[in-house]
Order: sequence, then C-alpha cells, then structure tokens
Amino acid sequence: MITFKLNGTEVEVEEGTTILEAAKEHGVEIPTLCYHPAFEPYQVCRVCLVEVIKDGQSKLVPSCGYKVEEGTEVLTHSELVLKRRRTIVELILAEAPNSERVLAIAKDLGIEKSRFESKREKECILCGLCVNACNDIIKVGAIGFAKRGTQREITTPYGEFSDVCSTCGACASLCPTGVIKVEEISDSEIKPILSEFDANLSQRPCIYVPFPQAVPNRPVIDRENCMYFKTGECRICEIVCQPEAIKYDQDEEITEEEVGAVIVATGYDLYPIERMKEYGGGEYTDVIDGLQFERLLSASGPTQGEVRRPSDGRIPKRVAFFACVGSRDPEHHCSYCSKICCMYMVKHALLYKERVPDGEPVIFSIDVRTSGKGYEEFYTRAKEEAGIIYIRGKPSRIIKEGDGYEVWAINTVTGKQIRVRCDMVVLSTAIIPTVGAPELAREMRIPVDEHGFLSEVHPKLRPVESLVRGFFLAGCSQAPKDIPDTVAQASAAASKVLEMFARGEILAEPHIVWVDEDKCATCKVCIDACPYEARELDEEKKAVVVSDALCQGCGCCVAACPTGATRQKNLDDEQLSRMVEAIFEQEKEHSGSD
Amino acid sequence: MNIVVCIKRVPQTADAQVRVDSSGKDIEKERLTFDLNESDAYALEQAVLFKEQSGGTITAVSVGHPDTEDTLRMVLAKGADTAIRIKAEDFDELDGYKTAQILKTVIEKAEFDMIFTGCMATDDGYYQVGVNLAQLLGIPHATLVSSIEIGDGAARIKRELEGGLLEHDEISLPALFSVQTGINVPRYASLIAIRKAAKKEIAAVGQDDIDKDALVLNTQIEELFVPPVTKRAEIFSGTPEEVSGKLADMLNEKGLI
Amino acid sequence: MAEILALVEHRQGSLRDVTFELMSCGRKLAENLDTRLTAVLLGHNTGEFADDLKTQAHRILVLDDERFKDFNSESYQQALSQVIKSENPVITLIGHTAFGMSLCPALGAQLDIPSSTDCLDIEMNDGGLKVIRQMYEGKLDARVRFRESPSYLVTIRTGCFPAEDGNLQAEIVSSDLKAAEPQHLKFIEYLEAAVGDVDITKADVVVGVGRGIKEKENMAMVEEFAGMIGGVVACTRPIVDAEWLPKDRQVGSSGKTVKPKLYIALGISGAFQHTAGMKGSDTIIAVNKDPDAPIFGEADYGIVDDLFKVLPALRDKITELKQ
Amino acid sequence: MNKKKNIADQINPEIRDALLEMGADGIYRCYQCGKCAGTCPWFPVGTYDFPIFRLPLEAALGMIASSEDKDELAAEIDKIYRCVGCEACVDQCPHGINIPSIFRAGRRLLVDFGSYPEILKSTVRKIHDVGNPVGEPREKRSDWARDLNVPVFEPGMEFLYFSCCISSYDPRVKSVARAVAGILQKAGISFGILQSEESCCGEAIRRIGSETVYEEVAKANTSAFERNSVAKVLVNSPHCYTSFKNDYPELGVKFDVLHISEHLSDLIESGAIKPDKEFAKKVVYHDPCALGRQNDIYEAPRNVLRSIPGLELLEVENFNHGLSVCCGAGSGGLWMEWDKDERIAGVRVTQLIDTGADVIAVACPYCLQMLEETAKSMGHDIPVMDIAEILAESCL
Repeated sequence: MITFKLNGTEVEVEEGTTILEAAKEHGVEIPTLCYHPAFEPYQVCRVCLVEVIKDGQSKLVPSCGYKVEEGTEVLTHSELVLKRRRTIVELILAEAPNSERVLAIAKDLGIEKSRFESKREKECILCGLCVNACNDIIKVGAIGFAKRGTQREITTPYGEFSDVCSTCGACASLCPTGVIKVEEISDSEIKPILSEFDANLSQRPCIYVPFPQAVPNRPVIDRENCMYFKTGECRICEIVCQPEAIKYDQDEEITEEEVGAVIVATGYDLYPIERMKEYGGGEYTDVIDGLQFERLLSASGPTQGEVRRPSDGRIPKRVAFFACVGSRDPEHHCSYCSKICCMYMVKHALLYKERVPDGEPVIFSIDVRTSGKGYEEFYTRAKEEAGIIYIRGKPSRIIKEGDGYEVWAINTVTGKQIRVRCDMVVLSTAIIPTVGAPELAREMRIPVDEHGFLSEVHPKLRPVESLVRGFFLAGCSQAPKDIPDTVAQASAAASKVLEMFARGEILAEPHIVWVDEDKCATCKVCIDACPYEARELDEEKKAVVVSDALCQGCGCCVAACPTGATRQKNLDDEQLSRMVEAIFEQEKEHSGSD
Repeated sequence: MNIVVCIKRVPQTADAQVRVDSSGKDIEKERLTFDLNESDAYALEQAVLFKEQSGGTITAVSVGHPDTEDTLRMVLAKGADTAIRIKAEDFDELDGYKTAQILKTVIEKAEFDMIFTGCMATDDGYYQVGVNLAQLLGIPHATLVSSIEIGDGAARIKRELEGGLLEHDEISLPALFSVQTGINVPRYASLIAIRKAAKKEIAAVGQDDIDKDALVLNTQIEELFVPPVTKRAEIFSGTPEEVSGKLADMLNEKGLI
Repeated sequence: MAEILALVEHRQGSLRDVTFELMSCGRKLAENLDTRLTAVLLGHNTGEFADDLKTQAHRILVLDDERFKDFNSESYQQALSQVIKSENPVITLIGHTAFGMSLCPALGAQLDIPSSTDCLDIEMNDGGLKVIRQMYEGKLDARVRFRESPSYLVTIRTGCFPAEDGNLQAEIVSSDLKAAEPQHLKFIEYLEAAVGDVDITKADVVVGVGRGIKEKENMAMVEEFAGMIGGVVACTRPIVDAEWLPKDRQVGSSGKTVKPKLYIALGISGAFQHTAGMKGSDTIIAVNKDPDAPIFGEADYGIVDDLFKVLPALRDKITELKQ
Repeated sequence: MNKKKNIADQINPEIRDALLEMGADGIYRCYQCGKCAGTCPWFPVGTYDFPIFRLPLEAALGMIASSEDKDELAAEIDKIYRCVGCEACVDQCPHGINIPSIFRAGRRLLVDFGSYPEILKSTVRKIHDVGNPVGEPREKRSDWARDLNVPVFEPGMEFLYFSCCISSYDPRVKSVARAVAGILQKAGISFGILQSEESCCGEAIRRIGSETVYEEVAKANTSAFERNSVAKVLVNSPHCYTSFKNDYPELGVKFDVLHISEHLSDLIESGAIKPDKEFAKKVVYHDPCALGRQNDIYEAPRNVLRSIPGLELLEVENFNHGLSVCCGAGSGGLWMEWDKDERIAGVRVTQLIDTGADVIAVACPYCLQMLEETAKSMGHDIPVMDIAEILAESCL
C-alpha cells in the first residue's frame, strides 16, 4: 500500500495504481480522451495532466500513465493544471470542434471557443484508440497510423477499403470525435445490430440488457454478433467489467420440471411490413408498423418519447395511419380481423397529437371496430375533441415524393380520389402468432388453426382449454386479443388450473379407450398413432396399456389397431351401428309422414 | 304519339372487303358483319326522343330474314315497344318499291302519327322505300330530315339540301320522315332494357298475311360488278419522306404552295 | 316514240348545275331512241331559265305558278304527275338531289311507274331499261333491269353526265296546268346551315379529312398543316356527325361544294356523297392507307400510306421548300 | 316520362344473375375498401373519377348500365369501357375480386345488343370479317416476312411463330416480327409461320365483350394449329400469350406457348445468341400487364436487356414489376378515344421519361404502339423499342 496526498487529502492505494485510477477510486474525476481501461495508457492527448509534487518539486504528468509514488502530492485541479489543460483542450477542440466529448470537457473547463485553428482535414485528434482497438483487441489490424506531422492520419493500408475489417465497429465506438466510420474502412456490407426492444428503431451493442424491465435485469451477450464468439478475440467487456461478471462459457440450460398444468401464453408478432410492397414496406424508412410507433411514443424509446422520423429525426407534421394492413385480406395476407388495431390507432393518433400539437394525424380505415367497454366513446372523443381525421378507404399505394410520402387512396364515402402528402406512415399490420409458436404447439400436441393460432376445445363453451388436457390458453396465442380480453382469458385459464388442482382428480372422457389384452399383438402401431402419449407396452402383461388420465378418447388408436384389440368405451361397433340404425328409422318416419 | 320505325339489317361494308358471289347478283355474306343500318339508328332514336317527350308507343318493322330478329331485339332494347319482322324469305327478290308495298300492308293496320325511316340503306342505297311507303299510305313525307319539332297536328322540319342549305317546312301529321344521320345522338341500351327485350315476343308476318301475288317488283339486279376504274390518281410510292418530297416538289412546281 | 322528260331544278332563283347534267343525259337518250327531249320547268316568272335552257332541249314545257317558285314535293308531284300522264314519256329524268329523292319515288308509287334512284348510267334498248347504280357504299356497281313498262322514272346521280353545250333550239310551250294548294306540306324558308368563321367555298386550298383521322385530337395536326399551306380544313359527313367540325365545313352532296385550286383529301375513302362536293377542284391529292379506296379514282395524285406518317413528313418538306 | 324512377327500382336481381352467368367474379366478397381504385391506372391520370370499387356492389344489386336516362347511361357505358383490363386491381384486392371480369360480364351483355362504342364495333367487325383488327386482308398477314425467307410452318418444326396482328400489319410494329424472325434464324431455331391461316388471338375482343367473335377466331386458330400439328407456339405479344395460355385451354386444345422474351433469355443463356454489338444507351423497361402482372414474367425480358453490352437498364421508381402502370391499350383501350390530357399512356410515358432513359423498352406490340404514339403526341422524341428490336441491333 502506498500513501500519498490527493488534492490535499492523504489517501492510500495499492502499489502500481496510476494516478487516474487512484483519483477515480477516491471520487476525483480527471478528464480523459485517449485513455481507455482496456489498453496500456497511450498518453498522447495529455488532457489528464495533473501536477505531482515530489520532494518539493512540481511537475506535470499524464495521470493515466503515471503510477502513484509514496509520499507525493497530487493536484488534479491546481491553477497550473487547469491552465495547461485549458490550452491542451483548446488545441484539441480546434481539431475536433464538433466532438461532443471534447465539447463537454471544454465546457467543464469554461472554454467556449478555441483560439486556434486546425490545419488538418479530418476531425481526428490522433488519440489512437481506434488503432489500439483494431490491433490489440480485435486483432485484425485493418487500420493504423500513416504519414507524419500535420499529414499524420489514421487509415487503412494504401487507403483502400479493407478486406480484413470485420465491421465489428470497435474503432467507431471508441472514437471520441466520431470521425471513424466503419463504412469508410470496410469493403463489406455493414449490418447494424438493431434493438429488438425498440422494434429496430435504434441500435444496441452485442452485450446489452434486453429491456428495461428484464428479469433478471442483467446484460446478456448476443452470441451471434459478439466478436469473441465469432473470432475468439476482443473480450473487451471482460476487461472493463470490474466485478468480473462476464462469463463467456455460461451456456443456456434446459431445466426440466414436472407440472400438472401448462398455460400457453406465447403472445404475438406483427405481420412483417416487408410484405406490403405497395406501401414500400421495408423500403421506405418512415413507413413503420404500430409497434415501432409505440416505441417512438415511449419515454424509454429510441427518441425518449418524442415523435421523430426514423429517416432524418425530423418531427413529422402529418402522419397517416393505415388500418387493416395485412388483416382482413384473405387473398394475400391474413383473413381475420386483428381486433386491436382500430383502438390502438385512436390512441396513437391522440398521443401523436399530444406530442406534436400542430401535427395532423390522418387515419385510413374501412370500418372502425370499437367493441369494448368505453371504446366507441373513446373513438368519438378522438374525432370530436382532438379533430383526428378519418378517411374511409384502404389506401392503394404509398409513393415516395421528395423527402415525404404521398398516400394514394379513394375516399369511398365520396368516391373521390385522395392524395395525401405526409411525413410518416404507420401501418397497423396484422397480429400473427409469435414466430415459433406453432412449432411449440406441435411439441405440445396442441392443434393450431390455419393461421397458426392455438385451437381451443370449443370457441364458446371451452375457450381457454386446449384440445390437450392440462394445457390452457391465454392471450394472443389463441387469437388476436386486446388487454382486457387477454387478462380475462389468463385469469380464466388460471382458475381452470386451480379448479383442476383443487379437485385432486380429473374427469376422463366417457369414451376413452381400453385394450383387450387377449387380442393385443403388441405390434405397437397404436403407440405411434396416439397423439397424447397415453399408451405404452406393458412387458409383463404382454399387452399395450392405456393411461386413463392421458387418453382423450380421440380414437386414432382404434382406427390404427390391426387386431381390433383397442376399443373405445361406450362407442364400440355395435353401439355405432345401433345409432346409425336409429337415425335411419327416424328418417323413415319423417319421410313416411310427408 | 304512336310511331312506326322501319329498320333494316344490312351488312357493314364500310371497312370490309366486298366480293360478288358465284351467282353474280349478290355478295359473299359469310365473312361480313350485319347490323342495323346507320341512318335507321337515327330514325329510331328520333322516335324514342318523341316517345320520351310525349308518350305513346313505338313499333319497329323490318322486312328481313330470320336473323333480323337480333336487330329487332336491339331496337326493342333501345326503346321500341313492339317489333314485327316481315319474313323476307317469303317474298323472293325485293327492291325498294316491293319492300314499301310489303311494309304498307303491315303498317296500314297500325295506328300511327308518325313513321320514321332512315334516309337510305347502306347496302342497296335506294333512297326510296320511305317515300314509296308514304305515297302508298297516302300520307305526306319529308326526306333528308335533319331536325323535327312537333306542334299541334303538324311538324316543323328542316331538310338538308345540297350546298349546306336547309329547307324549313311545315308538314301535317300523320307523316313519314326519312331522317338524315347526325339528327341526334343514338343511345345505348341499358341492361334492364336488354333483359326485357330479350324476352319480348317478335311478331312475324309472312305470305299468309300478305298477298304475295299483288306485289310488284320494279327492278331486278342483273349483275354486280366491281366499278371500272375510270380515272386513276398518279400514285407516289416510297417512304413517307420520299413521297412527301415528291409531292411537295410537284406542288411547288405548280405554284400551289 | 314517246319523249324523254327531264325536270329542271332550280333554287333561290338560279338553275342548278344538275339541270344541265340531266339535259346532257336526256339528249343522249333521245338521240339513241330517236326521240325528243322535253325539259319540264316548274316555276314562277321563269323566262330567264327558259332562255338558259334553249339550246339544251327540243322543247321546254313551262308550268308557271307562284307555288312552283320554291320546291314543294307535294305541289311538284301533283303537277308533274299530270304532265307525265298527259305527255306519256318513256323516261322521266330527275336529278338525284334532295328534290329528286323526295319526288321521284313518290311519283313512281303514285303513277305505278317503275322508278329507280341514284343512277350512274342508263341503257335503253329492246330489252327495256337498264341502269347502273352503286351499291354497298360504292364498293360495287349493279346493273339493274326494270320491269317492262311504257314509262320509267329515273334519278340521275350528279356528276355522271357532265354538262355540255347543246345545239338545239327549244320550242317553249306554256302549260296551263296550275299548282293545287298543297294540303300537307308548306315550304317556309331556306336556312343557311350553322355559319362558322371559315368559308370553305372561297379558299384556294382545302384540306379535307375523313374517318381516317381516327381521333378528334388529331384535328389539331391537320389544322396546323392547313394553316401552313394557307388552306382551310373541311371534312366529310361522319366528322360533322361526330361533332369534330361544324356543319359548315362539310364538303359533299349534303354539304358545300368546293372548287379550290388544291384539295388534299386525308383519310377520306371517297364516297360519292363527299366527292360530289370536291371533284371540281383543280388538283386533288389523296392520302389513304387503302390502295383500293375510291378516292384514288377522283384524285390526280395519291399516296398510299398512313396519313399520320405522311403528314409530318410533308409538313417538314414544305417547310424546307418555303425556306 | 322523363322523371327519374325510384332508385329502389334499379335493384335488379335478374341482371345480377346474368352478370354472374357471364363470368362476373367475386361480387359478394367486396367490402368496399377502395384499394382497387387507387391502384387503377386511371388514378394517376387524375382527371377522371373511376370509382371501380363500387362495381362489385353495383353488380350484386344488378345496377350496372341500368340507368333509363340516355345521358346517364352513356356515361355508365363510357365507364364500363374505361377498364383497360390491366388487372392491377385484381392484384391488390384483399379478396382477389376480378373487377375486369365484372366489366367483361357487363360488356358481354351489351355487345350482344350492339350497345357499345362504335369504334370498338368496328374493331370487332374487322376481326370477324378479315381476322385482324387492322382491317387488312388475310393474304397480307405474312407480308412482313416476304423478303426474310421465313418458312411456312410444317409438322416437325419446333415452333410456330405466331406474330400478333399488330406486328404483322402495322408498318411500324412489323419490325418487331422481323427482328424476332431474324434472331431466331440466326440462332438456328426451327420455326415457321402459318401465314393467312392465322387469325387474331381474340384476347382484346373477348375483353371488349364479344365472346362470339372471340370463339370464332379462337376456333379458327386452334383448328389451324391442329391441322398443322403445332405443339409449341412462340409469341411476341403478351396478349396472344395470355390468350393461348389461359383462355384457349377452355376450348380443350393442348399446345405449349412461350413468350419470345422467355425463349430469347434462354437462348442467350445457352450461348445460342451472342449480343456483341454495343447498345450504349440508358434503357427503361416497361412491364406489359399481360406479361408481368398477369403471367408473372418479369425477369426474362430484363435478362435479355441485361445481356446487351453497354446497355444500362433503368426502372421506374415506385412503378415497376407488379406495381407498373398500364399503357392503357388493353381490353380495347388501344382503339378507344380519350381526350389527350385524359390518357393512361400519358402518365406512363411521363414516368418512363422521368427516369432519364434514352430508350423505352417494351415487350408487347400494344404497349409499343400506345407508348410511341403517345410520346410523339406529347412532343417527346424518345424511341420506343421492343426488346427483340434492341437485341437484334446487338446480335444481328
């Protein structure tokens, strides 16, 4: 341990600690530019200059590279330090007058404008962070220093596009002035990593907290994009993480639990706007879907709740909202009504109007469906009080015109053609089953409908139970639903589970199957045929046995059994033929009386 | 106002190749399209306009072969109330006068205030049937009518004379008007009218109703032939540029430009 | 041998050209049949007309009555039927004009005399009367034989028998037949058809357009061309029917007759009704896609091609020449 | 008499049934969203209100061409004949309703009674009389090939080359047929033509509503094909293509049909044709509706153009492939008369020229004629060429 005086206070740090680290440890902020904990101090920018008084002698040293010495006195903000630091920062500011980081440091030092002028073209302060990142961390070496004096610059070999650059973006993310751009370095296509939570409206790093309310609220590594997982290099997060919490070898775990009931609540996705070619979906940056607009309205969203266009950040003065995009379109997309769009569009339009008071929301819809408590009133109010414009008609095209868009439609009430210029378009695309939900359903043997939504036993009488006993449905896994409906169904599903548990036993169907053990040839055809895994071979009995609890009485095994050993209770051949006879007799009576 | 309109189904020859058949007296009809005679369409429209103005009925009459029923049905769809086909197949060769005689026997039984005919048929170009018919019925007539206004018991008409001159006459009713094209704009038939017309009965009148032997045939076609070329223009040939050049030079030489 | 009668046609105080054509025809017939030609003149104070016709016929039969001043088919028919009955002519010639069309068929039916309209030529021999007339919009000619009869009525297409000077000395005979008061038909007046700002009859260069122009907007191209060569645009009847040009631009039997120095027929097939009004032009040029179009029988020069290709080229050439 | 009837009178189930019988498709499925009308090429024309979205409902009530007022009826019939059958609406309709089929059903009923525009009557008549809409004699059908030594088709030849009426007779468009024949000859393809035995395919008049004359010419063609044992037909008109491929099978005939763009694209790929002369121009390709939207052939013609050295292929932004705008010549539009500033072709020409192209490329004789004439009438001197003509310049 070493003791020294930091701005007049005696403090203790471990030997080998730099002044910068020591100051930080004791809550003293020293501005830095070229310093990064992941690298050996480069000590070029000299912004972190401090005054070290040793043996009565004062000298200025860069705090990032200078190790604390016993008995010295360190002044981080002395008159001398500040004066020199100001000059240094002014010089740097002249090189990078637009860099936010440099500007912030300058502001702290009371500098408004640099007295100097730069002789260099690029706003590069030659801090070398990018070169270090590329060489030492990513170990690619796509960029380096070249030339000397005022010509000195950071560039690729021969100034050509690099074919070794892995477009990881480390250089750009470390650059304090933002001068480094991956697209100016690499010859390959750059794919930004988009934030799923912000519906692709913002970017995120490879290590990130999926969303603010994530449980547990810890960062995760995106293995697909992480350089370490791709190339075995980098590990920069590990370097900077002081608690050493980064564990690259942490794997997904599969935990098996025995449960008595499952509530399937897989949620929904939105129909991809890329499929809407006539609306320029996926091509026009300012044509977005409802969820993206929701993110734009959110205080925790990519624009902190300000409604701004994804393309240029401008506040859109007129926003068109399209209803039934991909919904109610059996020919090309989804045949069903997505149920929630009409109402969330009212909300979107109102919130937009609130954020942009001089903005003009225009909603294109065919019929506005407001079935729900208070919904119709909400819709009326939106028109009456906020003056939201509704046009009846499904727009035909969106045409990019200059920096805006033109919506081509027909007002089907007046029959007149309409061309509305707008700055942004929000497509209320159809609700579709979550990607992967139908596959999951298959695993669970729950049938899905033609659209991929999970099927209930009976749409009216048993709407929360799946066809597989013990599996219950909630929310949009079963069909498009709004929040009240989802909550109601989820509650119902929970009650169904509770009811089942409370009873302690389950009621079987009256026509579950049984096996005539004498006839069973143990061919096991029925085991494969059973969708519910309710059958197994009993080696002792030399016959297949049926679990009464699992059997749903579907009859697949009866049809499959080659020996007739499998029979359905209360529904054997004799009973069936009697039923048929009875029907014919009835028919005869009827026709006889006519 | 009860109106009789006489119509004819004729081959549409304006853009077609017309060939003489093997008899030498008729044309090859297989590849031709048959339709309502042009000026008859205007005659019909004029009748319909009057019916719309002052009520009454329109009877369309045509001497024609069975497929004339199609044309009569079109006429019904465009505003006629009843249609009569006089079976041309019953009466051998026809000329304008004989046609007029046949029409007379049918029309004289009808009640009418006006008769409209087209001024000519594009196939035989007789310009005759209407006037013959008026004479046979003993009523006045006007030909080449390009405007009609109906007054009390009389009509004021304009006839189109040569040289862009109109003749303004007054004619007492009942009368026959043979109308010129362009007197109005013939209408389309609505689908409702078409459906109704499709179901209407078209009366057919033939030799049982008309004394065939009393009919006189004035003229007979002896021979049809392609008109001899009397004068022939000097034809310039070549590309449009070449022919224009030749023509322009010629005009220039003659001092025409 | 019974005579040939030819009806004199006049309007608004002038003899009509067709009258002289009828006389030419009548004289030829009379010569062939070795008989005389009598011009029948119905009119009022018609001394001048009789003088003009003196060399044209053997005899001029004059019926003078105020009611004959203007054509009235009813009074003309009434008087003419009397004349025919008394004169018993072998052939009565009438012009195929608006007069003739009204008169001839009515007379025929009234007197039970075979009549034929719109004849191009007449043959009379032992086999009786035969005429040549057009059918199928001028695409074919027909030789038509009349039933045997002591008297015939024929209307002659204008332009088929060019007017010629006669060398006869007509005997002028006044008839005492008077016109009966017409019961059904009252002549009121002559009216000029809608008058526009262009008088096509006075132009030296006339550009005529027909159905081949296809669309109304193509008229602009023709107007421009006509303007360039100092001409006016005229047209056929269908163009007027389609209301692309006013009635006073129509050339033909029911329109105006023009005799310009140069007539350019664009997309005009050459139906008689049109050519009747322009065949007197000094030079006729026709542009038509159809090499068989009858217009080439009237024109002096022809171009067989699409007028939309020729017109622009012609325009360019003329511009070139003018410079 | 002139009084308007009660509107309820116009509900006419009989007409509805007649329309259904005539092939009106999907009239009950329409929910009046209007997407069709904004997709319709009349929309960008902008001067003409064409509320086609009402059509299915009107048909369901039997209210098409039903007015008893002369002028209203004339306007209705004008409307019925505005549809150029490009099927852009069909492509966008959420219920796949074939609006042109409803128009066609109405037209069929009208045509039977001569209740349709005179100008189209004359087209139908010419096809009936001489087997082509141009009105030229049958014997002249192969005049375009006179000096090219194009053989008459004989059994055993691989292809019958069926040159559309327009490219057989039209003095300008003839050069497309000539280019096709030249290229095929150079590539050593076995093909022949049927000369005066060919009749118009009938596609346009079928869409005009003249089912009778369509059947007449279709039967004439199929029996000519059968007589000559034709197994594969090569066409340069997408209208012949769609007619042969989609309509003729209803008559129970079997033959393969190939659009020239497909075949040329294959020949280039296989190396049988080598476009080696430079065609250093910016070329914008216009998708013919009958080829692209109706038969899904988008890439073959583009491949042909891409293979030509020096040629820079442009696209009309926003309006290409399935979202292309019709030239306005389909379903009788080629012969219809519309005011100059009220024309679909005008819109399309402007779009095509705005790309900055030197040449407009098409793969359809109708488009060629329509776009070329319209461009000229608008005062543009941009050449309009068929892909075969461009290829011929590069490889012959």
